[in-house]
Amino acid sequence: MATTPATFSTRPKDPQEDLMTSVAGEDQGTLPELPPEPVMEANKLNVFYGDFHAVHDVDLRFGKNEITALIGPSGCGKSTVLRCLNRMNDLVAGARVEGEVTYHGKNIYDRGVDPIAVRTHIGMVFQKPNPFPKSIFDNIAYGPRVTGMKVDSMDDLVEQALRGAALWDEVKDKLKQSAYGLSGGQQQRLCIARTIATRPDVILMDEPCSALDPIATSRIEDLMMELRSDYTIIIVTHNMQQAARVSDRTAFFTAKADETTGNRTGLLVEFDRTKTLFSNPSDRRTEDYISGRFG
Amino acid sequence: MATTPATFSTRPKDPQEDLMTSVAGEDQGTLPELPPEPVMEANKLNVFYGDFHAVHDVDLRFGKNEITALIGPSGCGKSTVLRCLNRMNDLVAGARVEGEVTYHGKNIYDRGVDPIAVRTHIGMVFQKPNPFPKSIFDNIAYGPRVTGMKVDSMDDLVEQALRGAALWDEVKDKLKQSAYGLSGGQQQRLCIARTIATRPDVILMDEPCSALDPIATSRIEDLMMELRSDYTIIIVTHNMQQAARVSDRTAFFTAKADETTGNRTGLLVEFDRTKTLFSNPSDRRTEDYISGRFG
Amino acid sequence: MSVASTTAREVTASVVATGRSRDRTPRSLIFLALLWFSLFFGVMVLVALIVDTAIQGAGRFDAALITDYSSRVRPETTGFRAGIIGSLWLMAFTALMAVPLGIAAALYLEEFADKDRWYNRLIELNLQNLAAVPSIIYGLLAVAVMALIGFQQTGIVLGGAIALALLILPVIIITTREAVRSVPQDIRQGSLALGATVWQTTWRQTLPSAVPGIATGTILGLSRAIGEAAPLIVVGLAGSLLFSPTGVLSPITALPMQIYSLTSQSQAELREAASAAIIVLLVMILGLNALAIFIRNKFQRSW
Amino acid sequence: MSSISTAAAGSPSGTGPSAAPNLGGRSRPGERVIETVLMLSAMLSVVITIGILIALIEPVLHFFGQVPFGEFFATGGRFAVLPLVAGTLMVTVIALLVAIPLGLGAAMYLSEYASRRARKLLKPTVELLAGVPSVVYGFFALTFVTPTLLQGILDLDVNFTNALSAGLVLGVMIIPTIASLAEDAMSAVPQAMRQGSFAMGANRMQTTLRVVFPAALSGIAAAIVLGLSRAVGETMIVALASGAQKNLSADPREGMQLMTGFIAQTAGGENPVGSVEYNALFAVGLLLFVMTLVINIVSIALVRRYRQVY
Amino acid sequence: GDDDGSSGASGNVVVDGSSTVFPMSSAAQELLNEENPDVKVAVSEAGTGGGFERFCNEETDISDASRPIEDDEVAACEEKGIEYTELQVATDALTVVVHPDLAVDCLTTGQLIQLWEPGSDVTNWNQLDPSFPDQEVALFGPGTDSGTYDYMANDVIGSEEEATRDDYEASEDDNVLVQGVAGTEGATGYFGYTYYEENADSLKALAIDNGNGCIEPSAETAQAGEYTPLARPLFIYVNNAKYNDNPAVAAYVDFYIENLAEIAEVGQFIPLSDDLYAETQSNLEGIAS
Ligand SMILES: Nc1ncnc2c1ncn2[C@@H]1O[C@H](COP(=O)(O)OP(=O)(O)OP(=O)(O)O)[C@@H](O)[C@H]1O
Ligand SMILES: Nc1ncnc2c1ncn2[C@@H]1O[C@H](COP(=O)(O)OP(=O)(O)OP(=O)(O)O)[C@@H](O)[C@H]1O
Ligand SMILES: [Mg+2]
Ligand SMILES: [Mg+2]
Ligand SMILES: O=P([O-])([O-])[O-]
Repeated sequence: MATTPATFSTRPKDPQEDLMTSVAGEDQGTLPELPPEPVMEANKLNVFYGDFHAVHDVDLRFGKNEITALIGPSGCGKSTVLRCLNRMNDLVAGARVEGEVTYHGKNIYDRGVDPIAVRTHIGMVFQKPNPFPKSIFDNIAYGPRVTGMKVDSMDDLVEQALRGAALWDEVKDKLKQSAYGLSGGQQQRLCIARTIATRPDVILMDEPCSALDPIATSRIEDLMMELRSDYTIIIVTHNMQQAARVSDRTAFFTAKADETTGNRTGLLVEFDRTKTLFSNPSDRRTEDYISGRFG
Repeated sequence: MATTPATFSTRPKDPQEDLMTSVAGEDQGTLPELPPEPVMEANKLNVFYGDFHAVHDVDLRFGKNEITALIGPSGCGKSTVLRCLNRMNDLVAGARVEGEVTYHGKNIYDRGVDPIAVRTHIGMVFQKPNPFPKSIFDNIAYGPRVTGMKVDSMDDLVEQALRGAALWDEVKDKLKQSAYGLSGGQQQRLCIARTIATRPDVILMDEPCSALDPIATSRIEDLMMELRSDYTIIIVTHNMQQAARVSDRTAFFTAKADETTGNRTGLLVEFDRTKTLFSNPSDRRTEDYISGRFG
Repeated sequence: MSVASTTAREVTASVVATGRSRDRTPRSLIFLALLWFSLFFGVMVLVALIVDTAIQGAGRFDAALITDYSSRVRPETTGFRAGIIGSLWLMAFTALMAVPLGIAAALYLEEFADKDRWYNRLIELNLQNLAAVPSIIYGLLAVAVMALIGFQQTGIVLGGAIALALLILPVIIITTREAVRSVPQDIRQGSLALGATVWQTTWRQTLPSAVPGIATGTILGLSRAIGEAAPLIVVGLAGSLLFSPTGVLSPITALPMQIYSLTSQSQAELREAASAAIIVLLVMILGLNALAIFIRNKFQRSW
Repeated sequence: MSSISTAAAGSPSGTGPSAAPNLGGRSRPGERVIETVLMLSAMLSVVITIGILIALIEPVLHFFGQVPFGEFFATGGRFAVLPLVAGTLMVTVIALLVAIPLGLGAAMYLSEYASRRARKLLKPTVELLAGVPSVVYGFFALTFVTPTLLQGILDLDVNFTNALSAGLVLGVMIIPTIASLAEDAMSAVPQAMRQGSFAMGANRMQTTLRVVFPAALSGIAAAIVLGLSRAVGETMIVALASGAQKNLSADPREGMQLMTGFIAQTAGGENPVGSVEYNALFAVGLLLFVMTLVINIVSIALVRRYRQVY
Repeated sequence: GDDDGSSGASGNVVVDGSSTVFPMSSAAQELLNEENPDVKVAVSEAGTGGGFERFCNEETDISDASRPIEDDEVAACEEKGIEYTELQVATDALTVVVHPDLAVDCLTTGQLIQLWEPGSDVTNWNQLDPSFPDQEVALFGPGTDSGTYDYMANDVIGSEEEATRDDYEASEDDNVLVQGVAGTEGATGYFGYTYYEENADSLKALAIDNGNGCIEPSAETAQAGEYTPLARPLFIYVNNAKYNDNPAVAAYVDFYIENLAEIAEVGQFIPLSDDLYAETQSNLEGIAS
């Protein structure tokens, strides 16, 4: 590995750039430097778990109909930031959020904002699959039911959602069976289907593909591209190729150890158009990280 | 997605081959077609969950000091096969194993074989991190303690294992704290450290890196390469690049649906030297799968 | 792909800031009110009961109540020393017998037994059924057990403890099983994969994780045992003793027996003393529960 | 990087066994002994049951030698058991109607709504109810529930001893059994399950009722069966509050004796041991045993069927 | 009974049996304990039937009884070769009480039987006597398995079924009956004398006319044998062998009989008349030989 950063820089960048042009590249060239019409914004976001300062001063803008990837080493606070965006951190005992997160200009941490309403608009897919101990059908139908969505045919909606998550063919004959009979990958795709079914405005994904095989991953990636025309997507991923393939913009985080306590606080290093960030990172740490991938 | 397989085949294979030569390639050229001195073998392995036939007639040989990767789409039975190799399937209610799995020539499913002894020689790292609800230190010390390993200094052993899993620097000041305070990635590395600490002969890994960031992943991959000189490693992975980078041999599985019942039974499609399998797959399904990766 | 048809919602800022939380819809509020009521109903009854009893026993909260033996000659200063000490002895020996046995049985059923075997299912069924056997029957059974192990004299510490241990064994087993069952499978697999035996896994991983649940079950069981009179009467425990036990073969009495006996007496002084003694019994139960809370908080985990 | 190579160098290298290690042969006598001991402990419950059956069956045979079946399973007469059975069912049903909603409501509040600190305080308070000796409840029924609550506040025309107050108080007594065990079951539902639900925009009520509750159903059912069992087997409350006179009636405002009340009365009473009257105790006891057995068989089958594994 | 035999004795004594007699036996225990704490007495109250079971199984030394031993029990004791002596220790006067406002003061034995006999159709006081008020009867009584019930059924009513009527409110706890009668207009019930005595302000005791005019229940009338048929004897049964072999048992029994009047008073029963006391003393002397 000691030799690889060097190796990397000499390697042709073609496949990656090829990917970008072929998939996410359509408007990459014309993409403004910052999202002009941000659906969500984080301003001076700080998160604490008890005394532990997990995330420090994060500023981000998430553009409408864009896919934003959050990348960075393990423990740098990506999941933490993501959970702040739909107030899931409210449910973590001891977690405290400072700063503001706006959604269509409205700070979702204001008084008078209903976190539940926030979550119906900002859906989430988790790192570990967490299907409900119900049938596959009921897992999908759950969201529409609890949010009181008006649905013509629940069967159709379930089918659409499952097709969307590339799971329909595998489960169509066992919709009434428990979701726990599925493999890890199938379970995660079910969770994605479940989120799609509630038709949110923004979808947060915390390493949604980390348990998926390449075929399913690429279906999900395709799906994200399709959804992008209607939805705003924010994805945490460890897979830089994935970030490069699907996202319009990428935010790179890292963790900085406090010299005295040794606590590692997460911070945002660089936030830019994906193409720029990968091809021409402005920060040394970003470059090291990206090149380290191919050690 | 409809367009991507075509795109792939036109793309240069260089980076991948480059990887192989640089990392696992040292003896790839001289690798015999089948492992000459198999540490483990699976012969006509069939696994059932109740009535469901999950894995059909798998034959595999795992070479000494080699890394073997099991790849294939979600639900094809990779984890199931892996669990058979150290009799973890004994613990799954309703699971039934037919055929034989030998370890140094001895069928581990024979009467008189102690599954616990099997597991002390064949360690395992799981897909989802599963640290014990104990301190970090105790998590590592647990294996040596229960197997009655003679240990000069438990502190040293814990430190070694944590360094090996690239976790030492992050946790060295909080060894006495609960492992549940760690991030997902840190937890998984802890589980790897825990397995290393018991010094097994064979290490089974079920997508050990799916929750790790690239830097940690590559440390783990380096570690695997180092361990390879003493240990036999069998890894399930979704990340084909990872398989290509680290493994000497690769087994590709897929699932075939029964026409009448729709049950998807897993089977082994191709088992070969990694280089051969990736560069020159003999089965159409393997080729489709590998190329689909870059859809 | 068909998903294209699933269009996003039309969104404006006002949607999330309607000022009305979906946790505050009328239905949710009614639901919450019902839950509150459920919880405080029990608490209210308890308070009513304690206050009612305390008022009836108001004249007898004095030292003699716990330091003196019972007296009919001086009913206004009768005490419950023998019953209090007897109940403490009984609890100690009951726990000593029932807790290890109960935990052992529960661990066997959850961690070792093949649940599909008919005999293990039989044990399971049998356990639930035992919980429903009237306590007095356990008294009869304890008498038989005492005869079987060769004790002529039944009204002693051992006999009472056997009756109570038999009585609470099913409760302890059932609750311990639930506690053990809720320990995630991941933990067991992790341990077994390191070459731990089933017992090592059980002892070092499952059991410690299940401690809060086991403590709850044990305390529930002991709280029940400490208030039981009927089986002890059948076992022949004394209603009146003027000395304290010195060993497992000493004659013994128990607080609830004394209470039960006195509540049906004609003299108002004795009934007043019984009411005060009920408060003493409740304090003892409170002590047990405090112990349970301590254990639960010390070991509670979430995963 | 360097740290890793150091670690590897100092690590077990070279200790990886090369020859076939011994996989069998390793006897673990300790393990066997422990398993056997544990198994014997589990078997003890069966021994207890057999003991109970032996203790019951001999006197029952004597009993039926002297009293024909028809006279036992009759609605009236000295040895009639049906009034006792009816009384037991009546009081138990009333108790469950009180305890299931209140117990589960309390459990849901404690597990899903209460803050950590509130739960630490409230749960033991509720559990305290289980420890109150049943004699105390019996008197509470007699001296408070019947005169003050039923006759006074609710202005019901109830008898001095009546099934209603016995059932109500019995219900209160088993609330903690149900609440505490159901709470344990619900708190054991993984947090990820709740997060999934909240992330879909479900509110707390929906999460509680639709995700946590069904996921914990097996534990909840066990809690209810345990509560039911305790209600059926409870003696003192019913003996005091429900009266000591057989009475076949569908009116809960009347007093009626229950099976356990009958057993307690006979065991503590006047009749010579071995007499027909005394042996009737065992016949009723055996019948109660059979009845609870049936309840349990049915409930176990139901739990098994609807259990959700996670 | 030797006066000096008791003072130096030590050892254990086990007493079980009737809950009715329990207050007396524990009063004896307490008074003896003040003089000689080395005699350790355990008094239980499993009921007369349960007491005899243990007594005839040699588990106890003394059995309290609210009725004489029955044939089955005699047989059981004989089988074990247990010889025993019956000692009457007090008299209880079953008392028929009514709600204090009820304008009835005396019942004849016949009226009492008419009211309580099995199948009785009396539901209004004026059915017993037209001069009684037009008031519905509410009946309270002990459960079928108590000594008091048996005494009423067998010795007062003398019914063939050995039962009373069964449409009354029953309780094992006499305090419950007290509350029931005191709180229900037109109510009547029966129980031990002491429960009336303690609640005389909220209950009214009826006099009973057994052909010799209305007799009020009281210590005097019961001792004098005038309060019939409702006065019943209470006993202790002593295991002869234990009495002779165990000085503690002898000490306890001797003390019990010697101080019987005081003990009966503490236990709130009616002490024996001089004749009956003399009989008990001579029975006690019979044990030793
Ligand atoms: N509930 C919690 N309580 C305390 N500390 C926490 C909690 N959750 C996370 N942390 C800490 O906060 C830091 C950031 O965690 P987070 O899970 O956001 O990282 P991440 O970037 O998502 O890592 P990974 O890639 O491994 O998932 C870590 O140091 C972690 O230990
Ligand atoms: N305990 C079980 N009971 C019943 N069926 C099971 C069980 N475990 C796995 N299966 C089924 O067996 C098949 C193979 O599962 P397995 O977990 O081995 O797949 P996998 O290749 O590891 O998938 P993934 O990549 O998603 O982890 C799947 O169809 C799965 O639904
Ligand atoms: Mg994360
Ligand atoms: Mg798998
Ligand atoms: O307890 P008794 O036998 O006197 O009813």
